[in-house]
Amino acid sequence: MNTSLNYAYYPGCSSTGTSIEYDMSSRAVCAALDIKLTDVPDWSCCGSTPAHTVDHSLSSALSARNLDQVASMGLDSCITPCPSCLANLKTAKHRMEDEGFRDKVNNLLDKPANTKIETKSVLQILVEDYGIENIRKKVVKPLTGLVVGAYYGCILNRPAELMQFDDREHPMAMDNIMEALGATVVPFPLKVECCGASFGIPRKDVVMRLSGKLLDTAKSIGAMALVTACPLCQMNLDMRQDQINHANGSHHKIPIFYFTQLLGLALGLTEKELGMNKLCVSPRTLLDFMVNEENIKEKAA
Amino acid sequence: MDPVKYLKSADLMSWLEELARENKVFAPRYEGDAVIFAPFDPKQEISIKHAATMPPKKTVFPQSEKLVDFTYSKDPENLSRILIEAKEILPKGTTVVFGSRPCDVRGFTMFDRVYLAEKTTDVYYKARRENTSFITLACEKPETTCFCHWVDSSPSDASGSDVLATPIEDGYVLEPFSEKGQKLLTSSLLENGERWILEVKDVHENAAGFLANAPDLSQAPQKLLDVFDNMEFWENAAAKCLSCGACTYLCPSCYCFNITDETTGMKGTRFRSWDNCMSAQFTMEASGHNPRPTKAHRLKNRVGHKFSYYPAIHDGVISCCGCGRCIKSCPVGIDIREIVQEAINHEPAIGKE
Amino acid sequence: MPVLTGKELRIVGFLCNWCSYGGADTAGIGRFNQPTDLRIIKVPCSGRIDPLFVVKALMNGADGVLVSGCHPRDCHYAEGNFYARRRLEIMHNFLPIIGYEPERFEYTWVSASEGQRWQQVVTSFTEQIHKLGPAPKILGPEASDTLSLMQAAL
Amino acid sequence: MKVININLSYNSDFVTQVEEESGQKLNNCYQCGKCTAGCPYTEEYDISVSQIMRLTQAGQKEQVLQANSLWLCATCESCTARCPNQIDVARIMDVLRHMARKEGYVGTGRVKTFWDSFLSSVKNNGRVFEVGLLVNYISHTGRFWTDIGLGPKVLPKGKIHFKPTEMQGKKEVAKIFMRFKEESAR
Amino acid sequence: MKVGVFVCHCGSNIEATVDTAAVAAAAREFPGVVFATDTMYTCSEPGQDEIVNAIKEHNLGGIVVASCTPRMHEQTFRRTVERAGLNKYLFEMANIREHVSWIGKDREANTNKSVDLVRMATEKLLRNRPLYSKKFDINKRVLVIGGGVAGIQAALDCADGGLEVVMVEKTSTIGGKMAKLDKTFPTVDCSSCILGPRMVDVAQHPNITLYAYSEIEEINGYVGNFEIKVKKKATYVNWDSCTGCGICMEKCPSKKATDYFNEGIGKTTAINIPFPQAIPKKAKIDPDFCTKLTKGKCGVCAKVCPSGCIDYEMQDEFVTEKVGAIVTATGYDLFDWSVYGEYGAGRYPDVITGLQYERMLSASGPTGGHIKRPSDGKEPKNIVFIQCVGSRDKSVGRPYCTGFCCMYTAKQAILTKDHLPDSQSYVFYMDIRAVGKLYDEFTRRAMEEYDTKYIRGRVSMIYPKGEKLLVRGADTLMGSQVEVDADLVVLAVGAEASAGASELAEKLRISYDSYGFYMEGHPKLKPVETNTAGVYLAGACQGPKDIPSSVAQGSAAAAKVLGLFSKDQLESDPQVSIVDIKRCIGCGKCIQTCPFGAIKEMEFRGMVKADVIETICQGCGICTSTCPQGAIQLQHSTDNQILSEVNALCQF
Amino acid sequence: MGNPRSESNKGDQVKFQEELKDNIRKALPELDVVIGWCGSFDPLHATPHFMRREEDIDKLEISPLSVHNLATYLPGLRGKKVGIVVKGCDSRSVVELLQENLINREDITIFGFPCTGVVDQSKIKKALGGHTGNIEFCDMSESVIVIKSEDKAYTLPMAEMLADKCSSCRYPDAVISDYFAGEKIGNKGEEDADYAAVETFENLSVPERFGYWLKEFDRCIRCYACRNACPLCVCRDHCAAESRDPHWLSQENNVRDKLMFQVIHAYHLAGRCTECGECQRACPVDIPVLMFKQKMNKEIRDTFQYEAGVDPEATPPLLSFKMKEENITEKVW
Repeated sequence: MNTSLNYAYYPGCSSTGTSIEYDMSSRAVCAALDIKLTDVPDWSCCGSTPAHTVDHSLSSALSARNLDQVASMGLDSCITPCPSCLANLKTAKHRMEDEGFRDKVNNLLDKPANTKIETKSVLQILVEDYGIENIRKKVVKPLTGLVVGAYYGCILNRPAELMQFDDREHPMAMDNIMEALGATVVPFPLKVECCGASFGIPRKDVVMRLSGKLLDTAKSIGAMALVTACPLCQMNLDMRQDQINHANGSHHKIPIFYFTQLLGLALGLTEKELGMNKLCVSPRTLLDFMVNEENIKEKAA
Repeated sequence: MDPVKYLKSADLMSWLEELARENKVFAPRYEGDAVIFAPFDPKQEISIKHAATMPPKKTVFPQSEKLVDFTYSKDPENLSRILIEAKEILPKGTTVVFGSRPCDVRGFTMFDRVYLAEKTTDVYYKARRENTSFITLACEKPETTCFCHWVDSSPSDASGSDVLATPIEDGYVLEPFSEKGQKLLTSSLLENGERWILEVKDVHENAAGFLANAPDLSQAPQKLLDVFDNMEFWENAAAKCLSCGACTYLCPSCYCFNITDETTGMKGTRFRSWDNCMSAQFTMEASGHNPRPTKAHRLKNRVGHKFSYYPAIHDGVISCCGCGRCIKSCPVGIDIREIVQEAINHEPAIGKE
Repeated sequence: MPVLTGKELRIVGFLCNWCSYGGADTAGIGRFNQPTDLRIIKVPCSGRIDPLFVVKALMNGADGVLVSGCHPRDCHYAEGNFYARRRLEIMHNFLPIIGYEPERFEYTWVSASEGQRWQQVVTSFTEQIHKLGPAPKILGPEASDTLSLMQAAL
Repeated sequence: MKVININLSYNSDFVTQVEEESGQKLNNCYQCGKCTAGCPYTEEYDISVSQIMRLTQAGQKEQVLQANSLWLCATCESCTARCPNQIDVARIMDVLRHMARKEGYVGTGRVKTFWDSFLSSVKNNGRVFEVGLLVNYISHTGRFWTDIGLGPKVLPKGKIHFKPTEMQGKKEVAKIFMRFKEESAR
Repeated sequence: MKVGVFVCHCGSNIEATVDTAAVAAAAREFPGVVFATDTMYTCSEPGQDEIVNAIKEHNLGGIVVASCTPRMHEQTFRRTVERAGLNKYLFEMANIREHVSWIGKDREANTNKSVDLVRMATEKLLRNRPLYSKKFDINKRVLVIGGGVAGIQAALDCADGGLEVVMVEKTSTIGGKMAKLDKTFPTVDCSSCILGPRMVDVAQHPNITLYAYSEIEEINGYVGNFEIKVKKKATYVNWDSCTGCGICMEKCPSKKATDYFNEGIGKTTAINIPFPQAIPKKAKIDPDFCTKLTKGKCGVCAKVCPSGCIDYEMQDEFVTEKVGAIVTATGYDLFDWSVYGEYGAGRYPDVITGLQYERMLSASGPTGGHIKRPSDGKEPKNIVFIQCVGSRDKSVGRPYCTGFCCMYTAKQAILTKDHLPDSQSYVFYMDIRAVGKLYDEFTRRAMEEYDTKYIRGRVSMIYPKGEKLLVRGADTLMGSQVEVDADLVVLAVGAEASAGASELAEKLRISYDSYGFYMEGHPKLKPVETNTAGVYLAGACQGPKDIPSSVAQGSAAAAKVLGLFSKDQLESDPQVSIVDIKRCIGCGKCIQTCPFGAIKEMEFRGMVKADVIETICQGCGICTSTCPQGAIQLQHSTDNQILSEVNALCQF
Repeated sequence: MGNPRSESNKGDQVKFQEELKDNIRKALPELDVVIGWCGSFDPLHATPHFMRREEDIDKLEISPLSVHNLATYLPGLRGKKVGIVVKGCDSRSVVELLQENLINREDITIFGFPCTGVVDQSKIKKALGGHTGNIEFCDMSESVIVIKSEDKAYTLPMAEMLADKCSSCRYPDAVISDYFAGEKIGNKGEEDADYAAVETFENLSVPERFGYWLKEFDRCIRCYACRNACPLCVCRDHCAAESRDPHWLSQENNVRDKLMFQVIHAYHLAGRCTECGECQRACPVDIPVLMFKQKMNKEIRDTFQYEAGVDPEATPPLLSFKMKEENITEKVW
């Protein structure tokens, strides 16, 4: 096992607000696994979807500023928990390899952009650099009894040529992690379907329909909970679950975890460290159930 | 002859520059680690302290020269009818070579007997020979490989030269040996040199004094003929020969050439280039037969030609000027002096069946 | 012999008969537009190509030389391109010592079916040569003839 | 229905511009419809994505840039991921959006306003300030009831801050936006 | 040499972008050229006559034709000059069509380039020498590789024509893909009823030797005299005594073996005969599943076999066959559709291939001809057919159209209705390719009479929804997304070159395209020849083909072989290497590098020299580029000839 | 020629020199000739020495002047029983000739000795101010060379006068021999060859490199001593340089053809050259022709991990191939 994993860490804007528990649990899990994270100094917003819908050079310039901050750390790569940030940072690097485009971006910047910085997701480094088998060894509190579906969202591994991670139609990274943590993983057929993304505010109806379908499907396959790796997905499914129920006449009460939260739990971290209390759909009953199941199992043993 | 002139060492470059105004001037200079006669360039240092690596043979007998440019043209009415227009390329302009050594220039006298012969004058050679003047430097001290005195010459031999320059303290005494030479000595940089004539003589005698006694080569022509059929003798002599052309191409008195045509499209050129009797292609016949099939045969020819066959038809003059370059530059140190002497001393085996 | 001044550079192509010459034909049949600089010399096999042909072409004034044969394992003569690959690779890497950019000479594999690949190879190789500009030409018998011209060019 | 004269209405500049800015070749599209088949937003679209592709290929600029669909694409990449001709459809949608924005076509105002609010938040703070973004959006749309129901749910979770987080380089970020505005004005 | 130059207009093919008259005018200035003209169609009869007349009138010694590629007409013009009394190697071609006029529109540049190409050809021609062929004996036996319908046709035609045929088939029965089909389109007649008798003919033909369950190990030699090493893979059953009674199959306790013949629908026994009509009808053991071979336990088959032919110790065996020609009929394989994640990548049991469906439809298949969902064995009601899976799809590296899927899908839709009258079939298609006699009528019938719903659009996703599969596609004609709740999804999976095709091509020394399909000699004029003399193609190994085309090609290949063997001797290509004995120093580098063993040492006046065996030399010229002193020269591509072309192009 | 023969070459070398002479004495009766070195026209030069009779052996001298690679003579003596005295580097040429079947092992008797290096005449010439035409005396020890020339005495450090190939020599002992006189120094074939000079040269700009060679080859007289001194130029009388069929080169004195010849030479030696340096040493006008071959060898080493003249059973890399070449990365278009 690589004992000295060391990364620059780009938290992304939502880490300070709506996805604070993702940030907390990511940091906690990495600390527990001896993975050293150093925050990218004075990072700024990557521009997210709105920027690239306005202009590609603007979007890349916003990312480029951050990539340059990474370079100033003397590093050539960074990681981020957020797929949207990931997509932006990766796209910027990739597109800036084209000279003409780079010139356009440089026109917007104080100093020429760095085109060497690679970005990976927290999920990717856990799977590829740290390794599932090593995670399995670290499990102290298996997620016994938990039946969970893994929902990846649309841009974590698409487009495949750019993201270079996992299968574009049937990603397995989180499934495998959950399996390693002792949970029962049910194949989630709509792993890469869109949840409605950032349309929650301007076109809530769209999110209600798309995220509603995801929750319906989760229920139909018997998942007690879903795990996600994306702040937007999590927000749509968790924070808006009541709105969805209301709009669609459904009665879901499905906890939506960040995979890092469940991972932390299995590693023996406290619920508080992992921000379990920040979830809108309370996982309380489920968490208690798991503890109970584990006790039964131990007794049986 | 006009009076002898004196040139201050300090004025040498200026004088050469003067000469270069009306002539193409060649002087020896370093190219890499070799001293080569190259077009005079006032910005580049000349090197005249010792004999050059290569003699100035190229100046009169270029390594390769265009003899004729020819063009084919077709009769537009009948494309099978081809007209050939040939243009002889005769060298133009005058050349002055400075810094040659007596042996270097004496070599041309071997050429002269062949190429300037009345019935078979070589126009290309003649033109160059006549347009080229040699300001030869007398040698102050011969080298280990020098043997000009074996072949009826000396470190101050002026034969073939137009001016003989003898280095004395701070300058050169310049003696003209031809009309061309006299014409070269008209510069205002030169002063009368009569008063140094005795010192010149000293330099010459002193140089000759360094040379050990020369063996008598009068027997050489006959002795070499005697060993003509003794292939064992020649195989021994040629054993270490590599058959390269270093000896012949550096030899001031080797004058063999080859003629080839190179054609591209409807144009072509006839070249004459140096040939080398040590090469397997030399005297190769069109049939593929070669009367001199081995390097022993070829070395025999080289030594024989210089010390026996040439003297036989040119009043006993040995076609070697004793510069020693073939010894010094031979990659395997073949010493022509040894071979000639061994031939002279060779006792036919007695009682052999 | 005239190269269309300003438009073309002199590019020589050595193509094996079975694959690449056919690939160039396929490109023609498909009407895949290509720059006009390249002239093709057909040889039976890339293994027939003495790398010295490449040097000869460059020294005689070519600005670029392209060799193309069958893909490895696809040689009509079983082994020709395997030999070619070694020999051409070595010559390619040798060229810089003489003072030619190695990019002036490339070798590649194009099969008879790969018309589009051929178009791409020709187009990008021609671009590559135009980027480098004309190769140094050795003029006249004496080095000084060329050297003074090179000096003037700098 | 409108009859389209194909040669007269073909806007070749439009086609060229889309191809250049997206780096995609429109003629590669053979209208199999797989993009539409996989698009989660087809239900909301006025013109399906494969038809957008067809109209773009056919140089029907007006019709394309007027499409509401452009503003409803969430860049989920389903179309790009599955296109048999490896066309980056999502990128073309992006480019069409840029063009629509520049030329003043604003289909679904709410989406654009939301995006604008988002960017102005970044411009002012260097990072997204979620409350500020919401306030800005509401003030531009007058949709006061937007997510008001979420307040009581989220507020106690400590997820909402009423002040933006401070960062030093926010001027640098603002400059990027400024220069972008200048560049676009050219 | 007096040279004549003919610059062809090729109608407007060349003339449109090349000033042929100017090229001819320029050629008049070239050395040796005494006659040059431009002609409309040089390859036409008047065009060729013009060459013949010019040779006679101007006493020409060599001809340059600037026209199309030599692959097209070099042979034509060589015959022309031969007709005029010249040696046919005193001829050169400049390719100003494929390499000039068709790839650029700049008339000035094209004309200039054409002049260059003619100059090069002329310079080379001036160094050409007359070359003369040698005759050699041929072995009039033919090897057919592959026992599918194309191979069977080729073998039977050759055998009926009196040739001895050796057939090598890699599986344990001949019949190929066709043997797996239930019915054939557009006649909907029984596949095995047509093919079966032909298979029996192969087994019984006195002229045919069949090696089933065998592979080509090595191919040496050249046209007329190939030597083939065949690997007979171990079957663990002595086929000389096996009667095909099938008792072993009945008793074999290991019943979980992959059933390759049934495309994995169902399982078979470890010792098996693939299907009742197999030819040869012999049992073989699948060593991966036989417990006797994997664990050393069992031995039931040996006990029950009435003729005692089980041999667990059997090893692969090699036999050598000598033949004069080879017909390659290795067919195709199905594209590995599991790359389509959006279709489940094989995760969903009720998403199957068309060929699996075919086995399901077949009365002799694993379901006895009943259509059942593999997941639960239930009869499906809604069946979705998806076309172009692994066809016309650049993203999976298969941009070509397989060509026959449209037809078999229509056939399967029709058969589905026959089997399950209450069912409803849906076909997602992009275009319907129904080019052939009665083909379009057939697909129309599927729609008109069998009420198959054709939906114009591709499917983007299949995912399980309860017991059903949700198929989400597009109907581009409606412009909308559509969904079907399907019970069974059948993928019309496209064809790709059969596994191992490229390795075999390397042994055969023939070329293949980037997909692994074999290259024909000329796309129009030599559809069954290859560029290697004596090797012919039949069937889908050259590209996907339906049954009639495969059969036609099988017959065509046979006709080519019969034509080749109509002479007793063949002429060798004289473009071979020759040693200049004077220059050869006997270092043997040429011997070391010759891939054909065509150079041997010989003694000449006590010295070692190289010597070329003309009939073995294939004319590659590796020796010439290896010989440092240029003593061995490939005739017609000598150093001087190539240098003259270089010099014609580059003169400082 | 009556020049004072030096009393040189004493010290350690004498011991194995006598042992070597004994070896030769033992073997000579079975041999037609044994090739070694002896003194030459001045004390600073040696020359190849063909020993046919017992008394010839006395003249044998091994010293840092024994520069010539005598393997050059072997192919020409094919059919005869030949003994040859070899330095480490020379022995690699013998290996190469054996590998290419240009000589028969059973006809060759190899006499090896521990070589401590040979001098580079041009370095000495430079040290002596550019003139070695009047050498009167020369004496050598392991560490210094003492020379008297034109009444001046010079003491030159041996290490600085050694040929470049010697200062980085990895094969001081013959890699193949029948007799070995003296104590082996130890070969270090596993170490990498030193191509620093080539690498430095390659750092020059493209026109600088091109111009350099034009200038250097301008003085070439096409004597082909480089070729003829090369032990692996086995075409000899049939060299492509002077042939009309194939007609690679014209006989015109132009720098293009001179340069082209050097490329031909280097390419024909690719994977065969052992860098004995005889080409460069033989050049009468001191053109640095070895660098082309070194560059070729560097590429051969980097691409095929092959070094010529080590294994008589090996095949030169350009006469063989692998289906998959680990070190060849083809251009991607």
